[in-house]
Amino acid sequence: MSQTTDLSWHQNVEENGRQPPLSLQDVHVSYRTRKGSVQAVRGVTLDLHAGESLALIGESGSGKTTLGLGIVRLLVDTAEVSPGKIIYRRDGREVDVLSLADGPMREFRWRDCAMVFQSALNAFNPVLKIWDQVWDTAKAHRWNNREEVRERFLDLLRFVQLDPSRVIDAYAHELSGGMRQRTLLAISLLLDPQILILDEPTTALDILTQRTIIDLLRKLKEDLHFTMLFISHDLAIAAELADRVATMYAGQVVELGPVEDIFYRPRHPYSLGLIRAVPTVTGGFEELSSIPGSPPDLINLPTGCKFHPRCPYASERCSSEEPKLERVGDNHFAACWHTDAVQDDIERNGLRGKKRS
Amino acid sequence: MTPILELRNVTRYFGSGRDRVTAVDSISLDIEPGEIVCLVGESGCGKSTTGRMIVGLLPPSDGQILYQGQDIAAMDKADYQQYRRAVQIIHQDPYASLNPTQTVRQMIMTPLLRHQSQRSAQNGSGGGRRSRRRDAERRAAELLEIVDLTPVAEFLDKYPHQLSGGQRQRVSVARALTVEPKFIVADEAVSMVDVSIRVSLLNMLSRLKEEFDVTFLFITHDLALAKYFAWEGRITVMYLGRIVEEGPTPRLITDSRHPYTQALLGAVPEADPELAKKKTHIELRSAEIPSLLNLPAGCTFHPRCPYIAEGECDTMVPPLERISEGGSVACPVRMSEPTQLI
Amino acid sequence: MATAADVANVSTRRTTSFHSIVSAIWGSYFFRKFLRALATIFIVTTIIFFLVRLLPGNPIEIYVNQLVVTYGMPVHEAKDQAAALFAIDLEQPVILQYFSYLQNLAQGNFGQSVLSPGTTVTEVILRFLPWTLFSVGTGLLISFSVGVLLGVIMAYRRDSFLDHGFTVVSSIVSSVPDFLIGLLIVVWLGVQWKILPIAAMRGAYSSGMVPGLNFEFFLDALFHGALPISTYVLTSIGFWMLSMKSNTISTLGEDYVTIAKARGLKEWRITTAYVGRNAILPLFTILTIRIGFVVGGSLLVEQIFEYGGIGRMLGQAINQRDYTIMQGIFLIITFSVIFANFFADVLYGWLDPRIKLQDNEG
Amino acid sequence: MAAQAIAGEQTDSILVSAWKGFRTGVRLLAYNRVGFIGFLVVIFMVLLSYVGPLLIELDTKTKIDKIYITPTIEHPLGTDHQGRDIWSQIVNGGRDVIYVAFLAALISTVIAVVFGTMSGFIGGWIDSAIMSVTDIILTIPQFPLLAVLAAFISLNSLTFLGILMGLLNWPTLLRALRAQALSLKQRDFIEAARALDLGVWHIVLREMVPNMMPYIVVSFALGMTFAVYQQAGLVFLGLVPISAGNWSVMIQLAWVRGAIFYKDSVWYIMAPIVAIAILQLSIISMTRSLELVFNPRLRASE
Repeated sequence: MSQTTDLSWHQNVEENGRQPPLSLQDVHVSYRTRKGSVQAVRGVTLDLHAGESLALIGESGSGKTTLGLGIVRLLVDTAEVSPGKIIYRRDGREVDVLSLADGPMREFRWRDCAMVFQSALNAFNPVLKIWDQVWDTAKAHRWNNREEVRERFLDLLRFVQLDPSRVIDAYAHELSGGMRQRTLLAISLLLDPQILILDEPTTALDILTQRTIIDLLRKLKEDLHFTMLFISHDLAIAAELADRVATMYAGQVVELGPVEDIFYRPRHPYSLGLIRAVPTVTGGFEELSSIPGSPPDLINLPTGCKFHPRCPYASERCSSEEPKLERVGDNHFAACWHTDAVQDDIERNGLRGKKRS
Repeated sequence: MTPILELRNVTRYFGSGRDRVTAVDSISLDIEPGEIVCLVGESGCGKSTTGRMIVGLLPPSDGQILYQGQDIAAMDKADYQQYRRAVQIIHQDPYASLNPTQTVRQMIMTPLLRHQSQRSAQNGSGGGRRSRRRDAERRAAELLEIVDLTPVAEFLDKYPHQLSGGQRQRVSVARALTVEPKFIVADEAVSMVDVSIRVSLLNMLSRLKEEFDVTFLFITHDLALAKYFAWEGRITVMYLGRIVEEGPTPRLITDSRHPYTQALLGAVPEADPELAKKKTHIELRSAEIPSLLNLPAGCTFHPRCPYIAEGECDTMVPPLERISEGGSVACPVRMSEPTQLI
Repeated sequence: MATAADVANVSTRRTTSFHSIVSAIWGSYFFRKFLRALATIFIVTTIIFFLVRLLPGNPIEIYVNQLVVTYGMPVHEAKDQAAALFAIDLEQPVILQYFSYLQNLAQGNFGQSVLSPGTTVTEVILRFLPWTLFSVGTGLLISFSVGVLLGVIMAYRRDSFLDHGFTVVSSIVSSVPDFLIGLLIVVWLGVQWKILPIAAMRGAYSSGMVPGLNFEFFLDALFHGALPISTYVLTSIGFWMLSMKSNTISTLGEDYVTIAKARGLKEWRITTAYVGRNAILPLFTILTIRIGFVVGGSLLVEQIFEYGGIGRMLGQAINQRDYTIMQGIFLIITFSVIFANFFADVLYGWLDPRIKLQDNEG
Repeated sequence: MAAQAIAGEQTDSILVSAWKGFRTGVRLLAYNRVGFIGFLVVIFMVLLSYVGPLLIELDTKTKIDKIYITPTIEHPLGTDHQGRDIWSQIVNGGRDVIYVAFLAALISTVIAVVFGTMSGFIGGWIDSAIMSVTDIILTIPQFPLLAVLAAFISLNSLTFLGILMGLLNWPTLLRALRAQALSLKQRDFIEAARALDLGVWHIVLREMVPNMMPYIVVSFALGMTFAVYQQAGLVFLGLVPISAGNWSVMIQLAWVRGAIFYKDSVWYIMAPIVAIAILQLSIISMTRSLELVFNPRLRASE
């Protein structure tokens, strides 16, 4: 596709290769509520490397969405991000996003770090045409050449396989859910951001629409080497699109590694539990099992390892001492006292459940 | 054996005049007692409307629904009541399906007491109000145990907002069981529940099928779930109000014939990186689903179908025809072509 | 692989039918609103006619009796006179009277004053209605725009001193009936503290002024209208403030506002085009209901300030039991409310691009 | 074993559970400070108007030497143009106001609840019919209508006045309640109740109405404030020939007799205005707490 080659204006992996464009250092986020402080994110340290796609997976309440919104500082007023640092690097300069003043923060958003949200259904101002919202975005970043912006946006719409004439002067309610999500994706590329955060980009879409979005994202990843952070509760999105995966549980990253390691050699019982709980379409019938219990109360977290009340390998140590992320392989880390037991389990019983034909 | 439930050319419209939408277009379906049938399709395909018509929450605009061989529209009051209770529904949204003003105890006891008194009135056996209440209490406790809400005493006096999504769905199931249903429509019953506990809900439902001889119609958009839940049953695929393919689950998953089914199967993201890379997808001619207000002529899938036979697909509504491998397909063009997904 | 051309092909076909549907509904939306307004006018007219004719103690009979008993007029003559006043023919059956009444109404003939025969109701209306429209309209306009503005500020400065202060003051002011606010103005500003020349402010304009389109007259009208207008503003502004505040707060929680922030838009643009515009939309439907309240309130408020509007005339007519004037003025007040509602509805349909479709669904 | 556990829970007698409910109610009432103060003031006003007259007799004696005196210990709010005690008039003048407002609000709320729920729940042509009538009545300015009606029919009984206002004031409330019923009807738990064949009465009374309670009580309170406004207005226009002491009548007399233009009469004119204002304000404030008390989620969580 010829029009895709000029989509990325300054994406140069070599140049930025040394240093990850985004580093989270011991990030904590808590919400004040009447019942107490909700500890949504507790000490996340992660690097997002240039040109890679990293998936944050976890269930509701694991803190993944809070973390995503925290990076662009769009959390509600009751949220507090501290302690911790969010370091952003571009062209050799380095800033802590959390300490940016309002003006620079506003510029950081979308130009450096754009975000595609889960609920594309409600992503657009219902009383403004799509084009007005695109033009708003460009103007806010001092890009005042109307013709240029329009040309660029038309290119992007073609890239996401939408009919530009149909979309550009439409109101959001005139577009289907899939079209809105693709439009939002097109707008997210408008300023050629260095980082793209995608929060549940395919949730609530139909399967065939999901597939077109996944294929588009794969094109962004493979052809254009966009640096992307996926946030999803859906393991399949990670399997389809990620280079690396971070599993989150109760506000912490409990396992981090290349996608094959996480899916075929998980070392954290929670990652293994998730894999064993999710069915695949292709292949024969496999016995599945779910993780017992329910996610923890974020106001009154369990002591020690937060997963121990639901963990089949839990020992006394787990209820008193909290494990840290430790290296369990090349670039593969897990926060568990019993990584060996997990490994044994997989060797003995196989990764997934029994097969039936 | 008479099917427990039979749909004959059931059609449902919404709206009128120019705004009329055909949500379900003349579908026929037989479900045998003890069977598990999955109704699969994307949003707007009419699967939920079908489910609600089966439960009697929505009358069909045309066609008949038969329960144990009897047309529900022609039933007398007693039969209709019996049918009404025999067919129950589990809703999708665990936050909307329970009344926030009632405790679990109230939600389960109300139908128990109401229908128990009617039963005993029929049998002529009375029993005091008190003993009836005690019976109902005992039954309520049993039901909660059946759906794994134990220890029971801990859950009885809880309000819905004090329960997790999974627990709420269990209460919904227990509530449906109060009337000893023969047939349960599970409308996306697990899709809003966390991934890690979905399977235990599904396993619980499968157990009900074994223990209580309940027949299931499982409505879902997720083919992987359908495959898991109905491996020994059947899958029926709907597209824009019509059934396009149905058959025994293993056949439908491994050897689907309708291009739409194939597109769906290929499109499902797989939670396995290698599988995800290897899998082939059918490329559709259009990514957009047509509007229900303005359905294409002929096969409704033809504007998107890569195998379109001009002059045929865009004029004739393809009939659902049996195939020797099991089930039936509504695509004369492709029905004899086996598929390979990997 | 779906090429752009295919997509375009499919979607243009959809677009044309889509547009034709939208335009058809666009047409019918106003048409239906207009029909509904007409129907309402018709029904209200009918109700009032039959109330006057059929209720026990119907005013026409009373009037006829009075003429016969007090002045010894022959029944026939008395009936003729009553018929002239009420602009109907009393010799006809009631249902035919009703039609001739409608016919007269359509020609602008509301009959004549019972107490001062010779003065037509239409004259009275034409003389006094403009002043009520002027004062009520100005009051509503000011309270709506200022209230909306303050509401947005309160939402943005939630829980600040300003927010609490405005909330307390506006709840107090809006819980006091409007005519009592008027009374308080007269008592305190006029009588106790003598800040305002209450007596000089009576009427719709100063005697000696010639009504006309000039600045001097406008200032004079404003001077006389100032007190009723202030009363309307005071009593309705709290409602707009609190509604706008809660709408703004809920709009601030919408995804598209979060996304507008994520796109790096300037705060001002978000506040006006994303938050403000969407938060104000539902208020237009409420406006249609509130117009009726304010116009109804003019009946009492105009008494207090002795303002020369239609409300005061209605009050007088009620007191003197001048039935034709009562009936005519009441109808006119209702008509103007219905017209204002229609206008507010149209405005809403024009401001909200979704309305054409929503109307279709609802 | 489980059954025993249940039986054990059943020991609460009706009295105990009523007491528990009452305690929960009070706690929720006190949750919102403004609302709670409003609630207390409403109670005070009701007591003042219904118990007060037993203690303080209405002063009807004309005392030429005591016209328009400022407050003293003997006359806490001063005296009127005939030297009668204003405080006694205030104490004795609330009963009618509250009675009529209560009656009117009761009638309009009942109409609104019954027809609003029906309209929303049944839908179809019944809904269209009810809503057409409602929309039409809503466009007629209610106070002028009431005034014109009052001029045609002479209103000489308070009860009749209350009923008339009740019959006219329901449209706004009905609309709000219908919207509630509509959204509730589509909730899955109502469908589940239908599937369980629990009957229409059970569904409306046990499933829907408890969820609508916050709106119903707020509607009732707002209905009372409408009615207070309207009756004060009608009395002010001289359309309700009620002579007994009544806050609205006090205002009307002050107006008709020109008392408001006397510098000395400020206590006389202010007392009933303030009384009405306090009543309105406290009713409106009280709704904040009532909303909480009847909010199913908050109530249930206690």
